[in-house]
Amino acid sequence: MMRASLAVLSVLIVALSCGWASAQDDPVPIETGLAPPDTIPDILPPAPATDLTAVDLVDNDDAGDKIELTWTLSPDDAGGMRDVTGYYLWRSESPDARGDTLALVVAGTSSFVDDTAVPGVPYYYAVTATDGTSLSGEAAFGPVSGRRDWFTVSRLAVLVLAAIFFALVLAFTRLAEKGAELFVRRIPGLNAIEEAVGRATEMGRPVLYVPGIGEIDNIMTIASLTILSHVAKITARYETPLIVPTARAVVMSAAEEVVKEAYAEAGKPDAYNPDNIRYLSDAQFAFAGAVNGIMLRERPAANLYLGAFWAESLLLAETGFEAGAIQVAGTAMVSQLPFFVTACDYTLLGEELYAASAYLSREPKLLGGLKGSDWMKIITIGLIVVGIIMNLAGADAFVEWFHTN
Amino acid sequence: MASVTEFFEKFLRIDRRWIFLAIAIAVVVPFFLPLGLPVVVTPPVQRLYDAVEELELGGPPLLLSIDYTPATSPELEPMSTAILRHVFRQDARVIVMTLHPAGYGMAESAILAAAEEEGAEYGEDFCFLGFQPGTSAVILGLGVNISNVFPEDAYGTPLTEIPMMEGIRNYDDIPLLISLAGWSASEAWVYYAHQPYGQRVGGGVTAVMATDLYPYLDSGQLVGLLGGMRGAAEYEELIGQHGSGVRGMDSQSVIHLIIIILIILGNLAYFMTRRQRKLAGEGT
Amino acid sequence: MRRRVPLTLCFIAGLFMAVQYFIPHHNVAAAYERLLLWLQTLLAFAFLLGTVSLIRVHYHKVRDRAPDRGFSIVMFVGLFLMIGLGFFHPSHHAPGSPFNRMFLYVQVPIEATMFSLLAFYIASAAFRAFRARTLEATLLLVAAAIVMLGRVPIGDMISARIPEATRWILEVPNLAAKRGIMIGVGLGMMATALKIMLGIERAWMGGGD
Amino acid sequence: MTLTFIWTTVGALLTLCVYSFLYKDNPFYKFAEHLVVGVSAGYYLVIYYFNFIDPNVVRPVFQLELGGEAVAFGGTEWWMALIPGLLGLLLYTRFFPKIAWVGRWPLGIYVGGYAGLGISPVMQARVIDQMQAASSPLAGVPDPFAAATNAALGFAIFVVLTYFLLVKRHIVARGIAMSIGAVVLSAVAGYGGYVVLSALSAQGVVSMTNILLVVGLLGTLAYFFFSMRHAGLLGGLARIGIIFLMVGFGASFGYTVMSRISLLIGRVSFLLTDWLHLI
Repeated sequence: MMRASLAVLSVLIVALSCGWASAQDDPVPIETGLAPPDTIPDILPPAPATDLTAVDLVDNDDAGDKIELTWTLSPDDAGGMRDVTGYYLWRSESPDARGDTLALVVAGTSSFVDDTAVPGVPYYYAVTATDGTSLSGEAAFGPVSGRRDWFTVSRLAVLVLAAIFFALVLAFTRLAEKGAELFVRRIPGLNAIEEAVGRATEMGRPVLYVPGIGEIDNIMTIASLTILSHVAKITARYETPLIVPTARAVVMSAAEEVVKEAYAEAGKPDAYNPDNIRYLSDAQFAFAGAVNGIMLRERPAANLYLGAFWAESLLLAETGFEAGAIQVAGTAMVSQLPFFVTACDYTLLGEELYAASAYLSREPKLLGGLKGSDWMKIITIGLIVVGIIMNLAGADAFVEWFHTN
Repeated sequence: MASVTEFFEKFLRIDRRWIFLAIAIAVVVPFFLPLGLPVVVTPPVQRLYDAVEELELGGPPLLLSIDYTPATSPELEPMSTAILRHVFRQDARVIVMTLHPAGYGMAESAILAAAEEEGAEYGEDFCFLGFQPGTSAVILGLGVNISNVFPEDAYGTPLTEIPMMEGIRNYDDIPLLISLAGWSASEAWVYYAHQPYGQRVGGGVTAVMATDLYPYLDSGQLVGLLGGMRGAAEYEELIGQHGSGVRGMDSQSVIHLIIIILIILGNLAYFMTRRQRKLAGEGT
Repeated sequence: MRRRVPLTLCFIAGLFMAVQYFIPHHNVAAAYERLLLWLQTLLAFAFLLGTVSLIRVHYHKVRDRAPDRGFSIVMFVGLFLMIGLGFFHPSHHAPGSPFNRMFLYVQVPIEATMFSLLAFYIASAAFRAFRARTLEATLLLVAAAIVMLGRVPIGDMISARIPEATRWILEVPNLAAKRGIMIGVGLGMMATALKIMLGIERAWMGGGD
Repeated sequence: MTLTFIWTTVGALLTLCVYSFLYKDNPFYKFAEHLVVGVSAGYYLVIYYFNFIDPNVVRPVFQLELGGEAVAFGGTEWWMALIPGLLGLLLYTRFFPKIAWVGRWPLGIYVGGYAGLGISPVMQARVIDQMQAASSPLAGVPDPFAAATNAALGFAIFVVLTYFLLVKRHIVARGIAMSIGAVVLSAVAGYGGYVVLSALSAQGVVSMTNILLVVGLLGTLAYFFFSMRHAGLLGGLARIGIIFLMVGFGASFGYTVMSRISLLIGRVSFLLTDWLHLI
């Protein structure tokens, strides 16, 4: 079964890659014939530029004074007689007269921004090629006027996707508030945490819970406190000591509240020991050193590191490993994950930390964000797949639509 | 067999200060006995170098944001030195600024050293705008008007009186921007300068952050990327003047090798002792 | 007054900043420019709050005769020395001034050295903690070993394939994984911003009423 | 010369104070630690004042001159600089418990403003542009041969690992026989992949890389999808995601080692070269 599906998969991949390869073949530009050497006396005016268009330019600070001109180069510019030296641009307020010279741009230029337009005034533009002695015929365009715009159309994709995403987040938050059952799968890391606490109980040794060194307004710290409440309920039930070292005074008082409440809820308010919730130091290394001291002296059997960690993650996980404790970690600091993954028995990766806290607390604001992000991921996957298929079919308009700036 | 296990068990419990000592020796020795290992240039560095190479003599300037702090300076200072040397050597111009208060001192010492060495002149070839707080607000503000954010340079001279700032209004007049940072500043430049204003952004970051930025490199949101001391060494190789980046590569090679050996030994010892314990039926 | 006003201000400032991204109109851009400067000013004042807190904490330690109050005095000496040199020394903070040298020869060495301590710990951790216990950890270690060799010149000398493999790891599996994380984290950031604007997430207000 | 030497010596001694922590925590380390807290706070305060508060708040409000003329900074009227300045001062009410709530007003503007600023650029940089890059073909590959072998090998490893992860969870438990099997399998698969790929054009290699990128991205996204149980197709994708995640973390690990060592090299270079002039 497995083998068959693998075979099918590889055939599919090869087929797809062939398709992709053919979709990628760029058209080879055809080499045009070279112009005759420039020895004939230049008496003829160059061929004119064509297809002049002028549009109101929308930039980030749109005062309605910018109009962007684009044109197709004269055939004698880089081809034909190769004698175009530049282009004259003209601006007039009436269709009948050529008006004033706006600018002279060098050969090879095919666009220009007129930033001296008066908003609301209709202008007529013209372009003529020159070889230094004579002017070509003109290409004209108009009327066009500058406007102070109220919307950047090129950013529509951002607006649409952001709106969909926010609608999802708010809808799920509302649903959760109304008490709807929103499914969140159980995070395997939670089992690992419970096992670790159980093991500590069996061995009659304490549990160490480090909520990171982030401030109280860090979402990782907030998520960690939710999980702390869950852990505290279990330790209260088994009357296993729970040590919580903190690096921020405010986090310490929040942790005190959380643990005390959990012990009361578990019906063991007397088992709560305020001396075990400790403020150690604000300084990163001093904090890590002090936690390591706790690990070596009080020999906790389970070390849980959940929250925001920086470089101290390595110092903690290494000492804990050496002390032989079961370790479970979880953080959304991507740069610290490698150390936790290698040195701990189980690690909650990135968003899993938030998911675990939403799963435990069932709090509407956490659930709403989580479910909204989940469905947005599905939309993203869908768009990527559609984008690839469109690309294979040679239609890049779909992907281009998302091209902003 | 038992004695082998015993040996490994003892070996595993070795005081870690012996390892510290080994590392200290490994980093010092190559300073006295340089190996002179060659440095091969990788594409992300080449692309940044090429982008700087495109700057024109006396043309629109490079905006170099020196956002690193003392804590990461050994990795990033070689980058700023190499880039500044490169810019001055091709007689291009550079505006230096910082988004971190500690970057002020780092930027100043880097730019003064490079300018003295290459004979660049303040106000003509380079200027130092100093520090402004607010990261995203600063980056966005520069897109509107530089002199709104920095009314004067670091030394109190109004921007209007600095010759090289003439005609430089916002990102439209800056062909390339490079941020050197050991924190999320490089990403902030992508969000707030590249996305809304289409500014070309290049980055130099600590090796810790480099791997996380590869998606921006692939999508073209970053022009090029220097990752850690190795990135600096490659840039030094490209400008043909070796500095502390290339010099550090010898020690770096030796220590990496030692660490890999340590990982292998550690795992070997671990599996040997574990198997022994298993045979003795002590644990799982 | 105590909760509604700040929440309303938060909503208005957030909404304006979010919406202006789509409105190029000159007048909106001007207001936006102004608000950016306001945010910067608030940030500068908020940053200096930290200094005041620092002074309070250490002042209490000295006043309460805490056992390690000597170190608090060291902190004060450093702080006031810098303030004195920065504000009152004739050359202020020009290059080569004592203020500048304090930065280059006191702050820089200590901060840089503190982080370099990790080089030792990472080596010891490599030996003592990094074990191929699970398939996941094994994959991680193998990829790490290849990258470590591939990013130093000695890797080239062992085999030219090593730097190539490193490049492949960085540009294919690493890129794919980091892109996935980037999208997920990005959505999380946006959801948090929305919740802050709408007052659903109000941890920033702290406790009390 | 001598003055510089004295300063360098100060820096070197402080460096050694910090390194003494490697032996154990001690008063020398604590001295350096507290000193740097004070010095850096003082440094930041001075820099903040002279770079921002002085030119943007103090001078506009008090109408002090700038470069010889009373210029409005960036068109700032004095009262326009006064309002944010006063709001900033309100932040300090937090030190007076009775009126601490006033401090939430400026905080509201600050927190809300920064939250609003981030939304669209983050959507664009982290979601839309990444999505677009993921669905667009890669640019040309410079060395098709090297790329072919790498891609083939990578693909083989990927297939083998997926097989073991999906079918046989515990590779270590099966012992050496299984490892040899895995090596042989990956070699065979690698060679097979290589033969297939060399039959294709260089573009085929690019496509293969592309497919790996897309599969990896979808896998990672699937791993972080919480609304369904990880079973069936989703479970398979998530398992693939884990492989990519672990290789990605491995790359970060290797780079992080490099980063920390660089800092050590920098400090040793300071001690040996700048201070002792030994090299």
